[in-house]
Amino acid sequence: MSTQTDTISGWNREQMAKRAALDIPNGSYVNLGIGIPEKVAQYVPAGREVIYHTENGLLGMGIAPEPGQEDPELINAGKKPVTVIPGAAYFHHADSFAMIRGQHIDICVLGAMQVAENGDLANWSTGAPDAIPAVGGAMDLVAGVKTIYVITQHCTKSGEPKLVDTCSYPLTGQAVVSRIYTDLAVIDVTPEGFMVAELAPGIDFDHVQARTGAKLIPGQMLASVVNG
Amino acid sequence: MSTQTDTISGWNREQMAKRAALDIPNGSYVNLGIGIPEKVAQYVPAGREVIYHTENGLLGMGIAPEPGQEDPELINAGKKPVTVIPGAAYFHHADSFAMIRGQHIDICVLGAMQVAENGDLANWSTGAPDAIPAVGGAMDLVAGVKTIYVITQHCTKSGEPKLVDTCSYPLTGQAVVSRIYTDLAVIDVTPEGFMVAELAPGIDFDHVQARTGAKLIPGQMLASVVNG
Amino acid sequence: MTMIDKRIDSVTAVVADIFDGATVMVGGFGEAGSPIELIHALIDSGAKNLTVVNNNTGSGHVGLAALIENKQVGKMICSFPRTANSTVFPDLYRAGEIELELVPQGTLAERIRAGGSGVPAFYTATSVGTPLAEGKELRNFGGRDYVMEFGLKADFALIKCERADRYGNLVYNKTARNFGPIMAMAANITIAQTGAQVEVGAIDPEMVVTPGIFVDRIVTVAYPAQESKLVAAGRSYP
Amino acid sequence: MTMIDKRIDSVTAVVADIFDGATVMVGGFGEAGSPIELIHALIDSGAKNLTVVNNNTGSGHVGLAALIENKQVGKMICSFPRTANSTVFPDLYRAGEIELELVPQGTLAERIRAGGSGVPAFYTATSVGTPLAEGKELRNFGGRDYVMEFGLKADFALIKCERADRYGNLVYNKTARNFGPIMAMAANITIAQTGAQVEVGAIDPEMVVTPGIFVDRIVTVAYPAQESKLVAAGRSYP
Repeated sequence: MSTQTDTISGWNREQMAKRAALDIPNGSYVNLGIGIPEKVAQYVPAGREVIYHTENGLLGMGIAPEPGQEDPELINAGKKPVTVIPGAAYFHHADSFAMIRGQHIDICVLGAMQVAENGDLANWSTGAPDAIPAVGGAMDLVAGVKTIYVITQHCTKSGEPKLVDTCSYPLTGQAVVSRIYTDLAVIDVTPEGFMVAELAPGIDFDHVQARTGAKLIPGQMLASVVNG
Repeated sequence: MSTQTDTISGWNREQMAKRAALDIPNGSYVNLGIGIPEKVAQYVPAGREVIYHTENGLLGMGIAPEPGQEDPELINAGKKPVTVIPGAAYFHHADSFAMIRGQHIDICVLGAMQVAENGDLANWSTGAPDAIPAVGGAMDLVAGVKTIYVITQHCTKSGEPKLVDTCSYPLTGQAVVSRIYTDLAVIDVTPEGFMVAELAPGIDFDHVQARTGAKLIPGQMLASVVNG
Repeated sequence: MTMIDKRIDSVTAVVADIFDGATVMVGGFGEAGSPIELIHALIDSGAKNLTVVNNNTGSGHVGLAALIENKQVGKMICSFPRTANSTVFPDLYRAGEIELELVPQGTLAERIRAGGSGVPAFYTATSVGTPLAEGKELRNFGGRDYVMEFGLKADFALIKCERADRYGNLVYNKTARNFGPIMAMAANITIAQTGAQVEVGAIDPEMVVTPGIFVDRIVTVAYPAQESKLVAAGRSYP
Repeated sequence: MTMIDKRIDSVTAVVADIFDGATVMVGGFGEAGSPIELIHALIDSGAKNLTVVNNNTGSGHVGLAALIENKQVGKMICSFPRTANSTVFPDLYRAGEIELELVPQGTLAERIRAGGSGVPAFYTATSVGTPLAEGKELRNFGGRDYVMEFGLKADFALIKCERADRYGNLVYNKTARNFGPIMAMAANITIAQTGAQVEVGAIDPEMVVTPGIFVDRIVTVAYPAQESKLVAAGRSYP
């Protein structure tokens, strides 16, 4: 995570997760992807009750077990040991994906390789000819969950923009992403394109635009600053 | 059941059920239709363990409860009170019909209005314009269960043949019936047409042929009698 | 803490927003699993021109039969609209006052399960070559013909269960389970009447039949009426 | 009385008729629910040119990874053939020695459930607009595009459960349930390794997850190996 962009300023991984967590309403059924998205659960504001789904077959996933308390038959979609909360339920894979594909899960937070300004998401393959293709449940999640949030560094390690006009990598789904949380900004996918809803402290609009592969639109809360 | 045919001779309802029961192998999963088919369970020969499915959501259906022991939430597909055997299982309607439609049930025994010589079955509607159409699970059963047996009087109350060259009533399924147990005979549906496998005591081949709306073929066990 | 709590106090309140013209799935196979108190509350509410999905059309003059008799149902989607002890549906059907979509029972169950699972259409061998396949698309897979059927969704589902917690986790009683779990999946708003409420955690996670994600509202009816007893007593509703 | 009894004494006998070229569904998501003793028995049996359906391709050099490494698998149907701790599948795949059908995880589960339920094909929104929909039939329902997917069946399923009775009624343990119930439906012969056998009637009919109709053979493995421990210890099979 030592990109040039990061060293200038912006949110770190924990702060990105914390910012995303603010947008998880009370009572939501939520599926969190592997990596930074997993951290969102730690930061959901106090006073909200959220139920976590893991697609291998559990609703009501709890926190990681204490060391020594791991059960190899109680794991999450990342194959890590988890616990269950009171009121949890186990079910088989078809029922679990019916929750996803039948639009019963409210929010899914995922990582991304690229997001296009129309909401296209690429997060499963670079399309490199020697790569072993592996997709897991990513395509089911983006096609089926009501709201898709992405948490990602704004640029790749080599400084390439991940928010682009058109994805060059193979898609996971078309026009599926609603909002993106990066180290630099919170950006909504709108019919007009990427709209910047918030900037990380110390980051200005032009700084983000310079690191984005598509035109950014200032959101309402930013408009006065940018235009005024 | 007071047809002219019946008064001559042949098997009665209990005997028809008993004859059909001989053909239920040990270890079968069986679904029995309403009416005479239900009686088959009483006559499965001792020493065979058979598991009964009722499509409203129970595998391991037992006998009728003692009077006063009825549970309105423990019923069969005919909406009559039943019991469960040890080792029974409850499940929802889609899972129950997956057992039927996915070809997991071995044998289904049904009643019939008409059976055609190619195995077509009509048992749900006369097609009368003022009738209230009602099909239940009959079409699922005949399309999905591996082997379909029919138990029926050989003729209607008015003496019309129920075994015919072509069904005049709306079909329940095409080419689905394997074997028919009537008051007069046991008849197999073969690629060549209806083949008489057994005759009821005192009934001869010509008697059955005269009451059947399609050509009958004597089966192997009868061939010596008929041809010789 | 704002807890998730799907419990509602009254059957009146729990069905209050069922609107005219809504599609309503009603659980139960015959009386087993029939949410009779919810149906009677729907009669009280007066919502009209409903499309109702149920395997049957009710018995006597209570429950679903009473809802139909009260002229609140414009269309029934069911597999078996006849019963020995009710002429409510047949009379209205012959009079042209109610529409019928007749669906084989297993196709009905599969369509409901598909509707709740993101499957807009599927193929089945059931009904091929029969009048119920007329006008439907046929397609051959592996040498056998199948008919295309559509997933079925609803605005509301009214179901009955044995126990429920505040998350909406449900368990059922014996063969009263029937359509409950799949209707809960297929409806936008699922309303369950439960014989008992239990604490969160009281239902073993291995035993939950309908996970709470499929349930929106719970109302307790500790001593539900038994439809067959009402019918035998000649009762009618309202 | 000739009782129904699906119990078989040894893992060797229970997989003995798995033939060259068979399609074999193997339960488990990672190590949870993986029937490792059945897989090892299949390695001992030597059946070749198998098509294996599993979500993954195994870990280390035991279980499914060992079956692949032993060149018994001609084709994998799975959603995620990469693991941090195994290069068995990637090496063979790059060498062109094993075929891969990559299927999104939910589509894989739905295809298996369809295969066991008499549904030859269905439509899903998953993968539309992606390389995994290429060459597949697209169809619009209600303004949205869906791709047609086929039901998936198998000659055999190897699954793992917690308890079983002689009828083949099964219950599972926690998230080890995953693919077991649907693979049991989709296979011609379903073989379950169980942690314990119980008397018929010992499993509450309300709690049965896989009814015995879907299960053909049961073998007890009271103390199954834990795949991750074998991998951590650097073990390989055979």
